[in-house]
Formats: sequence, structure tokens, C-alpha cells
Amino acid sequence: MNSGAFILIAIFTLAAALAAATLRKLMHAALSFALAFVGLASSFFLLGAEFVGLALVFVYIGAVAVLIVFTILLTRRDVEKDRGFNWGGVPIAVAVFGGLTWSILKTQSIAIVAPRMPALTVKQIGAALMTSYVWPLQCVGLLLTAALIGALILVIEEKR
Amino acid sequence: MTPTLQAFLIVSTALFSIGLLAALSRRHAIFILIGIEMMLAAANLNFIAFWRFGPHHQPPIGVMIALFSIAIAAAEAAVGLAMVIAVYRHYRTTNVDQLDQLRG
Amino acid sequence: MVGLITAIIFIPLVGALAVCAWPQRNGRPIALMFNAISAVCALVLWRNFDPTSSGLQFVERHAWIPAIGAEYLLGVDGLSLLLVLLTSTIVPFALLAQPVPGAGRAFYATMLIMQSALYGTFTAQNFILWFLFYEMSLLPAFLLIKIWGGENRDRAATKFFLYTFLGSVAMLLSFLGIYFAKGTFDFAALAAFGKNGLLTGKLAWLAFAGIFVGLAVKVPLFPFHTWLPDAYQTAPTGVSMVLTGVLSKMGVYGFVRLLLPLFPNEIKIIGPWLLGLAICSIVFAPLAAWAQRDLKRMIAYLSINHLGYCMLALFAVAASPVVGATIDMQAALSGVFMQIFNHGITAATLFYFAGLLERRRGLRGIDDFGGLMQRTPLLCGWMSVAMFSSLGLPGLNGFIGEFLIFKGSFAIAAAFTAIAVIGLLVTAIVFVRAMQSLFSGPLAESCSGFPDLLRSEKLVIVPVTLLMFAIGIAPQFIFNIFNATVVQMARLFG
Amino acid sequence: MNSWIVTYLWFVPAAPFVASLIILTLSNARRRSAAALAIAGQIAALAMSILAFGQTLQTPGFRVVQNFTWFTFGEQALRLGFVFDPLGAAMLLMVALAGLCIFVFSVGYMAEDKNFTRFFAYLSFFSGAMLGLVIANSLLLLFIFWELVGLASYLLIGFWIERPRAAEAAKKAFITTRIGDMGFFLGILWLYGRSGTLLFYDRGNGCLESAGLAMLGASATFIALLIFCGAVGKSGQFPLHVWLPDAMEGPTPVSALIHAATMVAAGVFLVARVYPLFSLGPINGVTPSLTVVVWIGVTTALMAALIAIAQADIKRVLAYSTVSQLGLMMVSLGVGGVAAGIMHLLAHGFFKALLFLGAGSVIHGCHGEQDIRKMGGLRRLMPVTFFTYAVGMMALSGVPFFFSGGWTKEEILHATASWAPSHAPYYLILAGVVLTALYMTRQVIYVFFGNPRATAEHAHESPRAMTMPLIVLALCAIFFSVVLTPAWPWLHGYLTGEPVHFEIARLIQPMLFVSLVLVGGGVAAGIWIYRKAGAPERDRPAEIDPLEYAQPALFRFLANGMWIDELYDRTVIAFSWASARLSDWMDRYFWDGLVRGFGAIAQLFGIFTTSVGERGINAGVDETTVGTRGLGRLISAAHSGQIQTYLGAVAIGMLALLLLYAWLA
Repeated sequence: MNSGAFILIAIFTLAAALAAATLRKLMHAALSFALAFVGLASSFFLLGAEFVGLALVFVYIGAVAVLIVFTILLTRRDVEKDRGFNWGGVPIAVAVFGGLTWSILKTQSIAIVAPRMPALTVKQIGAALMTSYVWPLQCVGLLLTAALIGALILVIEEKR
Repeated sequence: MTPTLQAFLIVSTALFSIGLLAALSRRHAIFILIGIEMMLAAANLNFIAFWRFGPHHQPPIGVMIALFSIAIAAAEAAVGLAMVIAVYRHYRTTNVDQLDQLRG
Repeated sequence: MVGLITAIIFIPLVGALAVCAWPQRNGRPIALMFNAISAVCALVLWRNFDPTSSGLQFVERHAWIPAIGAEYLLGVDGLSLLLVLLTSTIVPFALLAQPVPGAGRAFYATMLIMQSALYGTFTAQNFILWFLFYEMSLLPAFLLIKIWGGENRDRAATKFFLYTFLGSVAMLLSFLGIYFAKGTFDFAALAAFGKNGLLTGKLAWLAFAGIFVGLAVKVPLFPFHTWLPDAYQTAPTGVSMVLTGVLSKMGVYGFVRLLLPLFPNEIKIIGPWLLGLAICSIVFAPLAAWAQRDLKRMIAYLSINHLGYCMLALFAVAASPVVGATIDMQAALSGVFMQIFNHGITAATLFYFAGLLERRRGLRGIDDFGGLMQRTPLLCGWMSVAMFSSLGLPGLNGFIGEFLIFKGSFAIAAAFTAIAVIGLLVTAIVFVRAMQSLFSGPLAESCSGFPDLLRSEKLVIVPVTLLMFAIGIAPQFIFNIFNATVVQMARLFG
Repeated sequence: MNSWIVTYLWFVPAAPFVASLIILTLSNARRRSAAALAIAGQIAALAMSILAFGQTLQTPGFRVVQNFTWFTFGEQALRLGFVFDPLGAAMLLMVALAGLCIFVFSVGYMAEDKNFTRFFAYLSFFSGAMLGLVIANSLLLLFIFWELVGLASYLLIGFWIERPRAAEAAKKAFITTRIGDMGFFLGILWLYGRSGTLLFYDRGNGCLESAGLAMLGASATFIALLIFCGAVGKSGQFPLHVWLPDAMEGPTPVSALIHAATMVAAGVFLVARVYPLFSLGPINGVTPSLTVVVWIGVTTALMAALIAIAQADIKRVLAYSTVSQLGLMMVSLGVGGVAAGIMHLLAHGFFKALLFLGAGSVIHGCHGEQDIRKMGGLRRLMPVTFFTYAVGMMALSGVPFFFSGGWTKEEILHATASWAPSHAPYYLILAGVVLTALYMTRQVIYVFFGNPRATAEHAHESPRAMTMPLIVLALCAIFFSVVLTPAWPWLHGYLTGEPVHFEIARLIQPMLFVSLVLVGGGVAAGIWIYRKAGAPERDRPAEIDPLEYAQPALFRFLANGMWIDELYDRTVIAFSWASARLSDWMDRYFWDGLVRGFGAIAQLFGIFTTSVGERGINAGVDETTVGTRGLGRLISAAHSGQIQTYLGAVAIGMLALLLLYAWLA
């Protein structure tokens, strides 16, 4: 793990996220959103969780970001209207950030470096998913199916 | 010199706060969804970081939770975006300021 | 006899279902029938109750949610039994009160649900179960005010709900804190911990404050009382009767069952302040009652005053820096229990009469009546009995409780009790003034067509009033219910 | 051996109670049965009283106690009881006898009233409570009956309920006496706390017996004074005397029974009953509590006598006279003359009942007129009433030898003269004696002498039912003096338990001449001042009192009861009412405001998040009102319905939890 890489990734991720949160044009924001997740996935790689990072890229950039773009297109007529920014959220977000950071910095026991650890293989993950996590896995599958059907029903044209 | 756990946690906190900012301050429903996704991702980062810095476990709990959380986030995004479309069809707007039927 | 308490709790619930399924719009007969059944069960409970034993009786214990220490644990001691009997008396009495405009099946079903919740609150011995019933009584009360109340009902109902709900949330948080520290929700087990300090440091004070606020709102104790006049004034007569007769007792019950045993040390430290709050309830509430023109609002304020006496005695017992003599502790506790029962009956009766007057006149301001004694002597006579009972005239029930409360408190906290006597005086002023403007003077034009007590009304009033006389003259039968419990509690606090 | 009646003494009060209960269930039309029942109950009580009284004659210092447990709370028994001793026996007899006379009188007096049955129910109820009061062996039981007689008094003063003034007077009586009762109540609590029992006598453990008294110590003085508060309220002592004159709004038999003969004397009886408490811990031979009793009594006696001179209402004169006489009894108790005070109480019971019934007869004869200036010349029109009234007047004025009041007043003067700390009470009481003779002479001259004025011309003698009780009471007032003479002070001995001997020489004492002169002087002054009261004189119109003519300001001061009512109105009552309004206001605005303040804090961020946005960018055209509309509805505004507001609340709540956790850790 390299500090330089970490700093670069962190700056990239946060900048993209900030852009996603504040850019006025919705389409630009959606693209920045995807970029932020690229950064996040890189930090997962940095942490040695390559599989999760890949999953993140597939799911967020491959699916969620695309969905967002579709939605933007589908609700196009409404999108262009500028509706401003609610400044009341800023102090709250800053306060939350401050509070959490303060408590993280105050907690000395987590100022540790990463221990040495054997690499996590996809095989291990697969074994875990098929043995001890098989039950949750089925549930998630069910959930995804339900979400799929639910989303379909939601967007089906209302009958006049 | 390598980054400590604290560094990752602070990045995650920052991401979380940015997500919160998006959810609180933008008036477009899609932004709220984007904000929520970011907050969830920040939580995932935490899981991974704690897994990496914590004692060694088999199976890797943090990774597992992150995986499931990503799956659930995907489901949530699908339903959420579908709702945005449904709301837009119904009210002809995606401005959350105007969506206040729950007003007390 | 196992399952008897469960039966008492669930019979009203079954009744609520039956009322909903009843084909006719008027659900009152069905509701009364189920009331009668549960009252008979309560009487059986009383009949089989062993008055010499101080422990819990008829205990039913089943595992419920073991993960969070929740048990289905029911049982009665003297205090619980007293309150179960009170509930059995007041709820049918309230159902027989002035019919509520627009009250259909839903009204009676809601009342029955509330009754069930009340039974549950008074018999549950595990916090989770207790809290479930406690909250279960709150929602029907809110709906009853909100849907069937008079003017300003929205405001009053919202205020009532917010107050009591915030109080409940505070209490729940406190109990979660206690649970994480001690790992049990069992009242008896917690009380055993309480002796040596349940929690320590700031956490103890937080937990104490949460429970205190939750219960003080319910009683209500000054200055958490401002929801009460609005709620009682607006609620339909029958609901006011249950609110003052039984619901307010949940707060006192909570103080006796939870706060006092769990936090003896904390109470001792801030004891004088608590006594001061009780005194404020006792003195300011009747003064405010004096300034009211609305009959129901006036009775509501006096209700605060009467429960203030209970609080005075409880705090004197628990909060006094000097440990009182056994006789004083027992007198104060007996007085509190007696007062709980008496106030339930008397205040409900007063609301009943306010309802009768309102039904005849359409209004209920004190100045809207005059010279009723000439037109409706019976109504005035029986109503005076209730008023004199409330102001503590010897020979009627109110006196017994108040005498014992003052006897016990005076020996432990003399100065506070001496001030509290002002409350007795002002209460008398309020009632005598009310009697003057309602009953005496020339007959008001608007009252000249009033009918006197109808037969159906007499059938309700006479038994209740006879009960007042019975308790006032020969109260032993009530004392027998809780004497053993009093002795045990006095030992616990001593 | 004691006869059954001593064991079942509670039968005596029970008889009128039962009668009262039965009468209450009768319909309004059954007047005869109501009156018959009430009188039967009273006769039963009287018969049993006489029977019981006979028992007490056998042994000096007779005392029988019957205690029982009222109820058990916790492990403690609350015990009550009845005691029968000379003090109670004498009171029992007086109450029953005077009561019976008044009951009979009421049959005639109230004959026209439409609520006749209710009246007798109340009267019987009162009688029962009063009889119970005098034989109670527990301060608590005494207090219970004490409150019940107060209730009866309240009901009977306000009996003519359609008159607003009667209702007002009833309210005033109830509340004023209750002020005193609250002190009494505290006294009971204190005594109970210290001695552990409220029984007077309990085989050496009672609170009036040596073991109980020993436990009191220094608190005895305070307990005694608190109990005295009750007596002050009930017996119309200064400063709580204001209710008694107003109580005359009730029917006259009520005034006679309750507000002259029996209930108002209960305060005196109470002090006599718990006298050991008062005499505990003397300093220089006098206890502080008794000193207070003396001075309150003196103040009351003199003040009320002065006020009585200027009253025009026949009943109010008597009412103030009652207040004054009760003050006299208090003085007597305070200086140590317990027996003298009680004797005066008994004698006063008879002659004041007589006077009130006489006044009732006069009012009845004059068709409801109560103003003595409008009467006159009634001695020819109402001869029986006149003679009996004259007997009562002489007894009250204290004419010695033949009238009971004379002897008892002698005794009181004796006792007061020998009071060590001060002679002032003695001289003040002497002045009171003169004033008493003066105002009674004034009243009798106004009512019975001169020429009939105004309504008095058509006056008629009252029916037999009313005159018979007058005669009986007059005879009582005269014959009662037999047992009071110093030559054979039987009653004195009976009350104190000391043996007495007949000794004619004691009849003539120096004090006797002093009081003869004073009473004679008072009567003479009265005759001289009021010789032409009812008729115009020089430039004085007939309706103006000669004293008023001479000293208008002073007279008005006295006629209005020294403005004490007005003083209370403007101070105590105004203050209480103001605090009531203040409490109400505080509740509505201050406390409720605080609560709303909390609600406002909860909604603050709701307004904050939206309105900051408005000002910060102000781009919105159509959404300007959304945020501010919440201001109107204080509590519900927090529920803006906007998802972002809720989310913000969650964030703030999380922060709060974080801070809380940090504070705890």
C-alpha cells in the first residue's frame, strides 16, 4: 500500500463526488458520479479487495449510472429547469463531517497500519458465498427479483 | 509509509458528508438518489477498510457484507429510479420541494 | 386461576372485535356486556386474592422474545389489583355517560381497546410488556380525543399525543440504557438492583430524567401538565372520565413501580426539588381552577391538584433525607393508594355530572347555570356529594386518602406538607364557589326546562355514590387489598 | 356497673342521623312525618342523654371510654372512640335539650316553607353531628364531626337557596371556618406524629394522658395553637369572626341552634377538651398558648360588644353578642377557669337560644321584618315573647341571683381577676359587661317599648308551637341558675370532680356588688340614651339612632363591623383572586409557551434548511412560500412533508447522539 497512491485516489474520488453533488447540469453530475465510483473502486483495489472493487465498477458504473442517465432522459422536459441549491444542507453536512472526523481522530486505537495478509482469492469468496453465506445469497437474489418486478410495475404506463 | 485506518475512515466520512450534502441540498429527486448511493458507498469503504485493518478472518466478513450491500444498493437504485419516473409521470415534476403530500 | 389475568386483558379486545362485527350502529350494549364479563373476572381475581401475601400472585410467565429479555410476565399485587378493580369500575361508568355525538361502533371498540391496554399496564411485570400496553393505551386516547372531541380537538389531541409520546420515548431510551447495563427488564429484578444503585454517574441521571419525564407527563406533575386541561376539556365526557379516572393513574403507578424502587439514591439527592414540584401542583392547580369558567376545565385542574397529593406523599417517602418511621411510611403509601382509587371514582363522577349538565344546557360554563337547586334538587344533591367528596369532607371517600397522605408526609416533610394545606383550602373555595353559582340564586331562564335526574342516570349515580360513602365510613375493605403490599413497600423504601 | 347506654353511647348521635337519613328519602309533601321523625329522633337522643347523664352522677370524676379500630393501614390501626365524662355529659344534655326546643319551634316557624322536609333533614343531621362531637374520644373523630357540623351549617345558612345573599353567606361561612380548620388539621397531624395516637384517653396511653403528653415536649405549644386556629374559626373569634354575623341569613331556628347555642360553642368545647395540651409547659405559671387564647378572647369580646351597639338588624345584634360571649368564654379558659367557661357555655346555650327564638318569634310576628328601628311597642302585642325575651336579655346582661348568665359571669370575672400576668383582661371584660347590658337594653327598648312603628302595627303573637319552646327555654335560663350559685356550686364540682358543700355565706361577695353596679349602670345608660329612641327628638328624625346622631362617624365605623370585611376584601381576598388569575395566566402562556418553545426548536431546522436556501440563492419563483408557511402552525410545521427536512433531522439527531456518546464516554 502506497501513501502517494492513496492520496491521489482519495483526492480524485472526493473531487468527483463533490462535482456529482454540486454540478448544475444533471447529466454532468451523473458522469461525475460514475467517475467517483471509479475512484472508490481503485481504493478497494488498494485495500486488496479486488473482487469487490470489480463488482462496484460493474454494478455502479455498468448499471446504476446507466439507469440514472436513462432516467434523466426519460424525465427530460423537467430536467432543464434550474431549481437552485438549498444552502441549509451545507452546515448540516459540514457539522456531520466535523463531528465524525473529530471522533475518528480522537479514537487513538485505530491509528494503525494494515497488517500483512494473504491475498483474497475469488475462489475463497465463492466458497464462502456457497457455504456459510448461501442463505443470504438466496435472499438477495429474491430481493433483486422483487426489485426488478417492482420497478417494472412502477414504471408501467398508468391506464387511463 | 502507508496510510493508516484513520485516513481511510476520514475519506469515507468525507464521501458520506458529500452524499449527505447532495441529498439535503439538491432539489432534484435524482440527486437525492445519487447522494444516498454515495453514502452507501462510503459505508462500503468502511467495511472494506475495517476488514483489511482488522484481525484476519475466514470467511472474510467485511468483504461479504460489502458485496451484499452493493447488491442491495443496486436494487434500491432500480426501485428508486423507477419511483422517480412514476412520480414524474404523476406530478409532472421531479422537484422534491413540490412533493410534500405528507405535510403535517 | 392461571390465565385469569390474561382473560381479563383479552376479554375487552375480543369485545372490541365483537363490537365491530355487531350489525347495529349502537355498540354500547355489546361493549357493556364485555365490560361486565371482565369485571366479573376482576371480582373473581379479588375473591381469590390472598390479602396477607405481599408478593405477586396469579403469576403467568412465558418466554416471549428471549433475545431482548422480553417475557410475557403478568401478576398482581395489592396495588395492581386495586387498579384493575378501578378500571373495571370506571370504564363501564364512562360508557354509560352522556352519549357522544357521532359515536358509533368505532368509538366503543376504541374504548374497549383502551380498557384492555389499561388492564395490561397494571398487571405487566416486565418492562417491554408493560411499555407495550402503556403505549397501546395512548393511541386510543389520542383517537378518542381527535375524532370525537369538542372544539379545538385537533390542537388538544396533538398536544396530548406529543407530550405523552415524547415522554414515552424518553422513558424507552432510559430503559434501553438500563437494559444494556443490567440485562433484564423484570421489574422485581430491577428493583433488587435499585437498592444499591442501578447505574452510576451521568448515565444514571440520564436514565432517571428520562423515566421521570415520561411518568411526570402522564400523572401529570407540574410543570408538565399543560396538555391536561385542554385534553380533558375537549374530550367527550366518557373519555374524560377514563382519562382522569384511570389513565392518570398509570403515571402514579409508574412512579411507585419503577422510579421509586429503581432510583432511590437519585431521588434522595434531588428530593426537595421534587417535593417542590409536587407542592406547585397542589397549590397552583386549584388556584388556576378557581379562575376557570368552564366546568370541565375546572375539574381538570382540580385533578392535577389531587394527584399532586399522591406525588407529595410518594416523594416524601422516597425523597426525604431522613428515613421516616414505619408508621409514617405506611400511612403515606396507604394514603397514596387510597387516593388513587378515590380520585378515580370521584373525579370520574364529577365529569359525569358535568356531562349531565352539558347535555341539558348545551353549554358548560359555570355562569351558564343558576338556581338549579330549585329545578333539579336531586341532581344538585348527588353532585354536591361528589364535590364534597373531592374537597375531602370526612365521611366521604376523599378524606381517608388525604388524611393518611398528610399524616405520613407531615411527619417526614413537615414544611412542605404545611404549605400543601393551602391546596385543601383553595380546593374548597373552588367547589363552594361552583356550587354557589350553579345551584343557588334565582333560577336562570335558560335552566327552567331542565329535567331532574332520569331513572337511567340514577341507576348510574346511586351505586357510585354509595361506594363513596362506603369507603368514607368503613374503608377497611379497600385497605385489605393493599395492606400487605404497603408493608412490603415501606420496607423497601425504608 | 355501667348501664347499657354508656357502652352504646353512639346511639345518642345515631338517633338523629337515622332520622335525617329517613327524612331525606321522604317526598316534599310529607311534612308532618318529617317533623315527627326529626322530633322523635331528638327526643330519643335527649332521653338517652338523660339516662347517660344519670350514670355520671354516681361517682365524681366519672369517665368511661369506648375505643374501636376504624381501619388498619399497613400494620397500623387507626383507632377512634367515644368518651363519656362530665364535660361531655353536660354538653350532651344541653345540645339535646336546646335542640329539641328549637326543633319544636321550627315546626311553627318554617310552616310555610316549601322545603320543610329538607330543613328537618338538615337539622337532624346537624344535631347528630353535634352530639357526636361532644362525646368523641379522638381528635380525628372530633374533627370528622367538626367538619360535619360545618357542612350542616353551610347547608342551613344557604337554606333559602334562591337568595343570593344566603348563598354568599354560606360560602363565606364554609371557607372562613375552613381556614381555621386547616390549622386544626395541621395540629392533628403534628399531634399524631409526636404522640402516635389521637385518642384522648386510652388507659394511660392517650394523647391527653401523662404518657402521651410527655412525648410532646416543646411542640405542645405549637400544636395547641394550631388546634386553637380551628376553635377561632368555628367560634367566630377575631380575626375569623366575619362569617358569623353574615350567617344570620339562614332561617332563625338555624341561627339559634347552630350559630348561637351549639356549633359556635364547639370551639370553646374543643379548647376545654384538649386543655391538658394547652397547659403543658408553663412559663411563670402561664403557657404561651393560653396567653394567646386570653388575648384573642379579650379582643373578640370587646370588639364584638362595641359593634353590637350599632347594629340595626335584630339578629345581627344577637350575632355580635354571641361572638362577644364566646370571646368571654375563651378568656375564661385562657386564664384557667375551665369550669367557669364551660358553665357559661351551657348557660349561654340556653339563653342565647331563647333570645334567638324570641327574635324569630318577633320576626315571624312582624312578617319578616328584621330592622329593630321599624319595630317598637311589641310588649303589648306579643306578651309571651316579650316576657321570655326579657328573661333572656337579663340572663345575657348578667343580672345576678335569678338568671343563669349572672352567676357564670361572676365566675369568669373571678377567674380573670386572679390571672397573674396582667390585669388588663379583667378591666376590659368589665367594660364588656357594661356594653353588653347597654346593647341589650337598646335592643329591648327598640323592639318592645315605645309605640309601634311601620310593620310592627300588625304584629301578632306567634302560635303555640313557637311560644312553648320559648317558655321552656326561659325556665331553663332561670332554673339553671340554681346549680350555678356560689352557695352550692354543684355544676362546678360536677365538672371538676371536686366535692361541693352548701355554704350560703359564699353567696355574698365583693365582686357581686361590682358587677351589680356595672350591669345596673349599663342598663341605666341604655334606658337613658334610648328612652325616646323610636320617636323624633329635638332635631333628630325618628329613624336615626341617638348614638349615630351624636357620633355619626364612629357609629358608622361600628355599624359596618369596623370595616373588617372590607379590609379582607381588599387584601386577603383580592390577593387570592389575583394569584388565581396569575396561575391561570402562567399556565396558559408561560408553561405552555415553554412547551411550544421546545416544539419551535424541533422545527427550527425545518425552517432553517428551507429559508436559508431562499435567501441564499433566491432563484425559486414558485416555491417562496413553502418554507415560511410552517411558521403558522407551530408544532406541525416540523412535518413539512419534504423528504429533505426529514433527512436533515436524521442527520442532526445522529450528531446529537454522537455528542451524547462523547459526553458519556
